[in-house]
Amino acid sequence: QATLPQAPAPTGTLRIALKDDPDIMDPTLARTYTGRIVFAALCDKLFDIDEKLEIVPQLATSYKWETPTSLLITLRDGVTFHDGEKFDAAAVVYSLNRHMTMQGSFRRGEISDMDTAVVVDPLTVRITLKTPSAAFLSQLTDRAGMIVSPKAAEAAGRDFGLHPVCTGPFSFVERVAQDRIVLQRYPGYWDAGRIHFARVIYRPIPDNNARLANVQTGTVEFAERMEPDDVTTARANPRLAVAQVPQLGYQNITINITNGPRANTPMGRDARVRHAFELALDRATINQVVYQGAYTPTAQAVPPANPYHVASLVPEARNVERARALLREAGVTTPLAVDMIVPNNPDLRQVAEVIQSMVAEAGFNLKLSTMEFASSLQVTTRGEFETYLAGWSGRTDPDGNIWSFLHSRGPQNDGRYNNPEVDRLADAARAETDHDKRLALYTQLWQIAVVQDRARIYLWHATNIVIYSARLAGYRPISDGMIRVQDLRLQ
Amino acid sequence: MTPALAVTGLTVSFATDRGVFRAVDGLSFSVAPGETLAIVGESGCGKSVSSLAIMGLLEGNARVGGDLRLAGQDLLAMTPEARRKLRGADMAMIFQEPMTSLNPAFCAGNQIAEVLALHRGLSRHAAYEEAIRALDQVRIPDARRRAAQYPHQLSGGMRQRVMIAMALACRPKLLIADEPTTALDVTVQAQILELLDELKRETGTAIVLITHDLGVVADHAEQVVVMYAGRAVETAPGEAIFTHPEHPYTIGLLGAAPRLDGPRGRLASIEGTVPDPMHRPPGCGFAPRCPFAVAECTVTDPALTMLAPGHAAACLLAPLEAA
Amino acid sequence: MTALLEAYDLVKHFPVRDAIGRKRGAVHAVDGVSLSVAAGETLAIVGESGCGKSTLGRLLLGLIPPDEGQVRFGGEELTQLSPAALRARRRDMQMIFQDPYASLDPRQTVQDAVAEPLRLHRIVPRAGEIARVASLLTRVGLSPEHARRWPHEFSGGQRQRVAIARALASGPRLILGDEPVSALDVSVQAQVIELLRGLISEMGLAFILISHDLGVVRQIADRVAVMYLGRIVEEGPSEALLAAPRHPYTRALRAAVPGGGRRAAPVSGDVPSPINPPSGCRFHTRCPHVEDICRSVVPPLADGVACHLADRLPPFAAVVDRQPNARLVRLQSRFRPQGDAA
Amino acid sequence: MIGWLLRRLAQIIPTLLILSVMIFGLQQLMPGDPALILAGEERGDPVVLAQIRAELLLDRPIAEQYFVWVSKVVQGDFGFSWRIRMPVSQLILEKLPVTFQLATMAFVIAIVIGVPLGILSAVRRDTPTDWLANAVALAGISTPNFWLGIMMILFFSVNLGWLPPSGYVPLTEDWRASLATTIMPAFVLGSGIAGVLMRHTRAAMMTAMAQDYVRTARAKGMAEGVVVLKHAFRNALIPVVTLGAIEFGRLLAGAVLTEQIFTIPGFGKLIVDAVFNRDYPVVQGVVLATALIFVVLSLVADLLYMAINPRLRQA
Amino acid sequence: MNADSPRRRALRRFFQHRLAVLGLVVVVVFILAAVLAPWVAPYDPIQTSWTRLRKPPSAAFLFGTDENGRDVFSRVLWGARASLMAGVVSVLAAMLMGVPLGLLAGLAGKWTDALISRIADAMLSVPFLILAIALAAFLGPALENAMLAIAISAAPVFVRLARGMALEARSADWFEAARALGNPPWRTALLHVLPNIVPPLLVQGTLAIAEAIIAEASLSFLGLGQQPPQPSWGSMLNSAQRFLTQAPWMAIYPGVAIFVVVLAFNVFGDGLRDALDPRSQRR
Ligand SMILES: Nc1ncnc2c1ncn2[C@@H]1O[C@H](COP(=O)(O)OP(=O)(O)OP(=O)(O)O)[C@@H](O)[C@H]1O
Ligand SMILES: Nc1ncnc2c1ncn2[C@@H]1O[C@H](COP(=O)(O)OP(=O)(O)OP(=O)(O)O)[C@@H](O)[C@H]1O
Ligand SMILES: [Mg+2]
Ligand SMILES: [Mg+2]
Ligand code: NI
Repeated sequence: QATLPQAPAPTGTLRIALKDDPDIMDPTLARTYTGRIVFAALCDKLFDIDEKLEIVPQLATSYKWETPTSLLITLRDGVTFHDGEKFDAAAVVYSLNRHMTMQGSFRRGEISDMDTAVVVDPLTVRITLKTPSAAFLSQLTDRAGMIVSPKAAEAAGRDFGLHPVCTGPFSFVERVAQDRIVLQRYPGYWDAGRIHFARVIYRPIPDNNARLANVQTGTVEFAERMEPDDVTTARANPRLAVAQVPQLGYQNITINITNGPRANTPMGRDARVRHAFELALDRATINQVVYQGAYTPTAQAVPPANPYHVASLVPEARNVERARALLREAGVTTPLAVDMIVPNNPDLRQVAEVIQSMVAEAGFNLKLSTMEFASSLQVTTRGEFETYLAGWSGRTDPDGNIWSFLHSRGPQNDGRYNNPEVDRLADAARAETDHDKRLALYTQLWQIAVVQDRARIYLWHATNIVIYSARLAGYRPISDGMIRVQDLRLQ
Repeated sequence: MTPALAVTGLTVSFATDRGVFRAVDGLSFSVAPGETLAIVGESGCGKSVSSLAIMGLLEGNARVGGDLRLAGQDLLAMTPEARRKLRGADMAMIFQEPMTSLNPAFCAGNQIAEVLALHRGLSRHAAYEEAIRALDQVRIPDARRRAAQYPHQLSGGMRQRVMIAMALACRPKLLIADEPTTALDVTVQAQILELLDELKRETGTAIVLITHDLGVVADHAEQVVVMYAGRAVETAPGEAIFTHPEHPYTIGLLGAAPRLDGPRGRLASIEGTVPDPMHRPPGCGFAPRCPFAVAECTVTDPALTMLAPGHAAACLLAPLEAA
Repeated sequence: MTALLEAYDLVKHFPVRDAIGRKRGAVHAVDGVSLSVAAGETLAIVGESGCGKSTLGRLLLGLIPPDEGQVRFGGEELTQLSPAALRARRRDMQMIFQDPYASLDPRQTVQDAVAEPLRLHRIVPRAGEIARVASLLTRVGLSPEHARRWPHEFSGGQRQRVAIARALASGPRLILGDEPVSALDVSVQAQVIELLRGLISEMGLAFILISHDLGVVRQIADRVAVMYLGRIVEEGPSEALLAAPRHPYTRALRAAVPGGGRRAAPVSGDVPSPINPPSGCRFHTRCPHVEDICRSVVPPLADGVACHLADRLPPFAAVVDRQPNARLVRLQSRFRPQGDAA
Repeated sequence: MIGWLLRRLAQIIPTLLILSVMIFGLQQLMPGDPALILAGEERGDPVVLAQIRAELLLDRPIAEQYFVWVSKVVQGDFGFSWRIRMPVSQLILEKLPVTFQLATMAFVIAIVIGVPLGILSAVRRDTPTDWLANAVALAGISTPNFWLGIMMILFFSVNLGWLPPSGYVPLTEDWRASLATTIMPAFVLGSGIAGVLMRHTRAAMMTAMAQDYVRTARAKGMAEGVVVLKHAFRNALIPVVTLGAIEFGRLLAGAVLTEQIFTIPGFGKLIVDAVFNRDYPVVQGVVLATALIFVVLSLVADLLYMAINPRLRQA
Repeated sequence: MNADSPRRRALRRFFQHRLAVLGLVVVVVFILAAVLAPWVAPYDPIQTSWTRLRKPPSAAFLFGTDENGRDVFSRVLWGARASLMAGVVSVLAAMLMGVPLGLLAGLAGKWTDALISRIADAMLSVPFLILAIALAAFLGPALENAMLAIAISAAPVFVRLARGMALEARSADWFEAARALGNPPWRTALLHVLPNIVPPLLVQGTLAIAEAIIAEASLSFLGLGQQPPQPSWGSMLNSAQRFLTQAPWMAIYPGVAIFVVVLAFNVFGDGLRDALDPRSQRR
């Protein structure tokens, strides 16, 4: 019996510098963006997305909408968990139910439309929804679609996150909080041929200068979420490569419209005042001054790369004259004092200063209060703010960027913007699976929420700047910002 | 015989924030080996400054002039390093405050051993053994145990004895004792002075004893220098200063000490205070306080003039009431 | 003569604690002392360092509470008074300390220092303070201009005058001087002694003098109490006591005063530690006459002396001091203010 | 001696009690609902919030929270991190050696720089040497740690490539690598403390140099160097030791910025992240641990006094 | 005795200390710069310009421009206001809190001492950040409140210092003398003990100023100190942190300003201490 010469088991370590320390490594309980980056090597999902943000198979090989509320998913055969357990329909159902029922689950909200998940056969699962949902499938491309080993999860209970067991290319070795998360290659990975490292080490290095220094000196191979300023430095260095990946999220100014007494200001009451404020802004200049032009100015929540981006909706050009006129029309006495809460990152603080100086010309006296994240969260949730310079990391499906923020029942609608028509459109778009119809609904929605009501002032879509060793090949820049370890190799 | 110490025309001036002033002005005396010379005078008259000048221990703002010879060697012509080597070996000093003059961080034995190791080149161990002998010599009972104790564990008298042992450890030619007993109890004071006398006899060390207690002078000194405002106003053999003082200041001083016998009467008190060294009046420095002063005293500054062998006074009127 | 200040059986022990704070014995600073002072009388307390003189002084003025015993001032029991009442009583009893360099607050001008008791006891209105301080300064032989100066600008004798002026300011009935002249050199000491003596008789003050210098005591005191390790060992009129001391310790003190020519030290050794002091007569460790009884039985203070052997001791051989010759006496008399004899 | 130690150790308990009450009080004052943070992007969902609050006892009165916490701590249970679910005791044990190593190295560097400078400037008082020494020391204090840190990384790591720019290797794993990773942050931290030590050493030395026993030492004929180093310095050490203990204690939890720049996983960063994430069990546990070390340090300082100052050895 | 009044002598002693005078001059210059900033600053410190971002120092912009095109020199001048306030006022406030408590602990002894000392110990181990965030939330973010937070966290050191000094004072003769005169305890503490412990407080105080100025930087980063766009040296350093390599002048000039001020305060403090000490005998 002839044995085929096997490719030698990969050696080498991939070291990735993260901007911050992930939270708990349990797909059901995890909350942070950074955590998702680690999960990308640790836990496969039912589906993945590609460069064009289209849904592609991963643990599932295909899916079929039997009815608008019934989804049939076919699973990949021969997949095993890191503990050697077999991956099958029962595991999928277990994981989905765990997301739905586990106390403190953060996935429940994402898949709240799900009614039941049942095993059809070992490789087929049927999911029924309570209502039709266009966004549901895309949730399965993220943490909600990660399948954990039922045996390990049962055994560990709530401490599963201390030693997660999934089906990804790498299995968990150890974690030292704030220092490193170490993963090692899982030899039984179903797609092992695309894995070229024996280990991956994630190191949280919050300081941007330090992250850059680390990738410059070669102590890490990859650094994510760098500053636009670093692009020049990296480009000048032949040992480094740079990629600028457009992100799924956005930055905006949230305005308190009806949330408590602080809403009762000209800004809160009168769309013309908000419009004036917006007209005083020059997004391109902000982008240029603070981000070296690396970001994409916008007037909506959906980035251009997304098929639901409304191309016709472009930011209005700066027009201070008109802004003044609008203020006069609204009958406010200038300078109009407006408060803005600013997170305490240095770049956003600079943005705020730029905005402050811009709107001053139109007659706004913008007062900035920088706040650390936890405080600002509480203040804005309680409505103790006038305006808030806030960001959202973004979701693949446009609904993830819209509904929560503009629907009157949206949990992240901090300004309590409330327009029944917008509610109706958001609900309808949510259920609509036809691309063109859905895009039309969103076009209409923006017309009301942004152009007419000026509920929020969208500023830009950020770009994730990643800097990595020029020897590292196979990096696929995808807007979700994840670092997919498949095909990555050192030359 | 060369004197153990010969001081000629010693002047010390200090540069201060108020200007330069002379703390010691033309002081001369000499001490023979085995002899005690006492310097007496009011507080601030320059006793300590003179002794520190001899030792070479004055602070940086002091300027020393005149001629200082230790057993014939010119001290002021030496390099600081050479002078340092003399200190502790050929000339030693004990200070007024036994409490603060010993380093609280080291045990008594080690502080003595240090000198021995330094000047006699003894090993640590040998120096320590020698230190114990030195303590024994200053009549400290149970010297070995005491040597291991720290200054705070010793009484004032003990501490002063440690100081003396330290000073005498290298058999210096000269010992300067700056008010060695002022801080001690009377009964202990007598013991210490007696000890110094004995040691002097044994080792032939010359002693300069600084004090303002005339009783001490009478009992222990062969020679006396009375200082007033930086100058010697009278020098005399120890006895003569009591039987036949010539300077009014000395006379006042003698009368100011309360006595234990004789009639109880008012003390002689020298009214007024020492002149400000920065604004020294012309003439005799003591004139403003002197009950004998005549007009000329405020004009002419008297020089020290010999009145009898070994007895000199700086007073225009001396000898007073020649008898 | 009625007593102004009376103390009965005063005891003050300072606990000596070991590492964990357990009491490991006590400093027997004052151990059963009774005494009294009448108005216009000067009492001296003499003894060697550490024998408890200062502690006794503080007890007498109520600055620290006694462990046992009582202090009556003008018939009033000090230990019973509230802190505020006691503070008010300080107007009548003042204190002068040993070290004139340390007892004046270095950052207070003379004016403020002397005026402080006036303010504390609201003796004169603010406006009158300057005049009052000026008169006090004049009284102690300083000039009113000195009021504007800081203590460090004075010589020791001048400072002690300031301290005396401060003590006099509230018009006390009793002054306690804790070694008021020991830190001064002879000529200044004489000035201050003369000043104190004058003020005491002039103002009819009761004065308690704490001192270790028998010469000074003799100059000022009417009565002397000799302390040794917390106890009074001998007490009596000063002239008589100094001329013929009866207790061996007093004799040693008397003999140790220099000036009488070279002689052997009267006693050997240091004062023992007041922690666990010697049993019986506390002087027995140094006493040249010691007998067995001295080691075990505490001698009571009877007939002015606390010594078992008081009646059997050889008569005191008065050490004769060098006598000033006639010329010297004559010359010295020029230094005494006019019209003054004994 | 042992008794004294016991008594000192007993004092630790009230300190820790006061501290824990303080921490709970401050947490109450602090804005930012931990539940909101834990809820992350689901913070708008009242069900999620209620669930979190119930799980973490956040819906109970503060007194109850405190007593639950204290009764667990007394049993050695510090709870677990709300954010990453790791046991707080594990986090503390993990970071403690790191922090301790860094603090010790920083302290050694501070002593090596600060103390000699302080002595020198006291001895050469009012000379250019003194002025220079002061300028160096104060430069250490006033240079922001992040600036010095980044400059050192740029110079020693990026330009010269001598030292790794960040990360931490435990001493037990590879001591050379460990020193290489900690030397720069230790220097950054040490340079600031060196200034403080220098100023206090200078003051203490000036006092000591004016003492009588220094004159005695000179009268013995000791060389000036010996007088200064043996006689004066030993006595000047006392205030410096007190201060050293405080500064060392501050290093434990206060090295955040430096830890951040050099990515050293120590107490400082742990606590700051915990504060920002309102991860209260971690905050409480770590503060308690630092306080414990802090009081132990003052104990050590007191023991050092005794070594230096024989007067304190009895009673 | 010299006829000069002691105050005049202290003054003269101070003015003879050349370095201390230099320190004073520098401090005064900075205070003047802060007060006169509106008139002496060449540019408006908050006037942004998108055409001159991060320009290196030049004749027009002595210290260069910052990330929003503002003149760094003008901002350093204006920043002196917040930073000097943060440095000086908060240290004064810390002394105001710490010193009386320390005196109380040292003089009262017993359980008062135990309580105060334990609280001070506990406070020393509360991380600055927790205190700052909690207080700022309680009081609202503003420079004044940041100063208060700095003051509170700096106070325990002064408590310890004052306590130690008070213990020492308690055994001094003049302390006993003050009691014997009939001074009530509070009066003894305030009128006698306090003036005598000034010198060590000066040393610690001038050091604490440096720490306070830097602490304001971290607080303004948290949004608790000087609010943007108003400058403080600390907040300037914060924003410079992103541009350390590209625009080093943004960090260097405020950094140098801090250094110079700290140095000046320290030599000034040294001189003052010597001048106030009646016993100091210096040339
Ligand atoms: N380093 C110095 N700088 C300036 N003046 C000094 C210095 N040392 C001493 N003096 C002054 O010199 C004078 C003489 O002082 P000295 O110490 O010799 O007096 P003394 O006779 O020893 O007095 P006492 O009996 O009080 O010890 C005093 O006025 C003193 O203030
Ligand atoms: N507050 C205190 N705590 C403990 N011991 C004390 C205290 N005050 C005094 N002592 C001790 O009590 C004893 C008597 O002290 P006191 O000061 O009364 O002596 P004294 O006779 O005044 O001595 P001196 O002549 O040295 O002033 C000494 O051993 C002293 O150490
Ligand atoms: Mg002297
Ligand atoms: Mg006393
Ligand atoms: Ni997220």
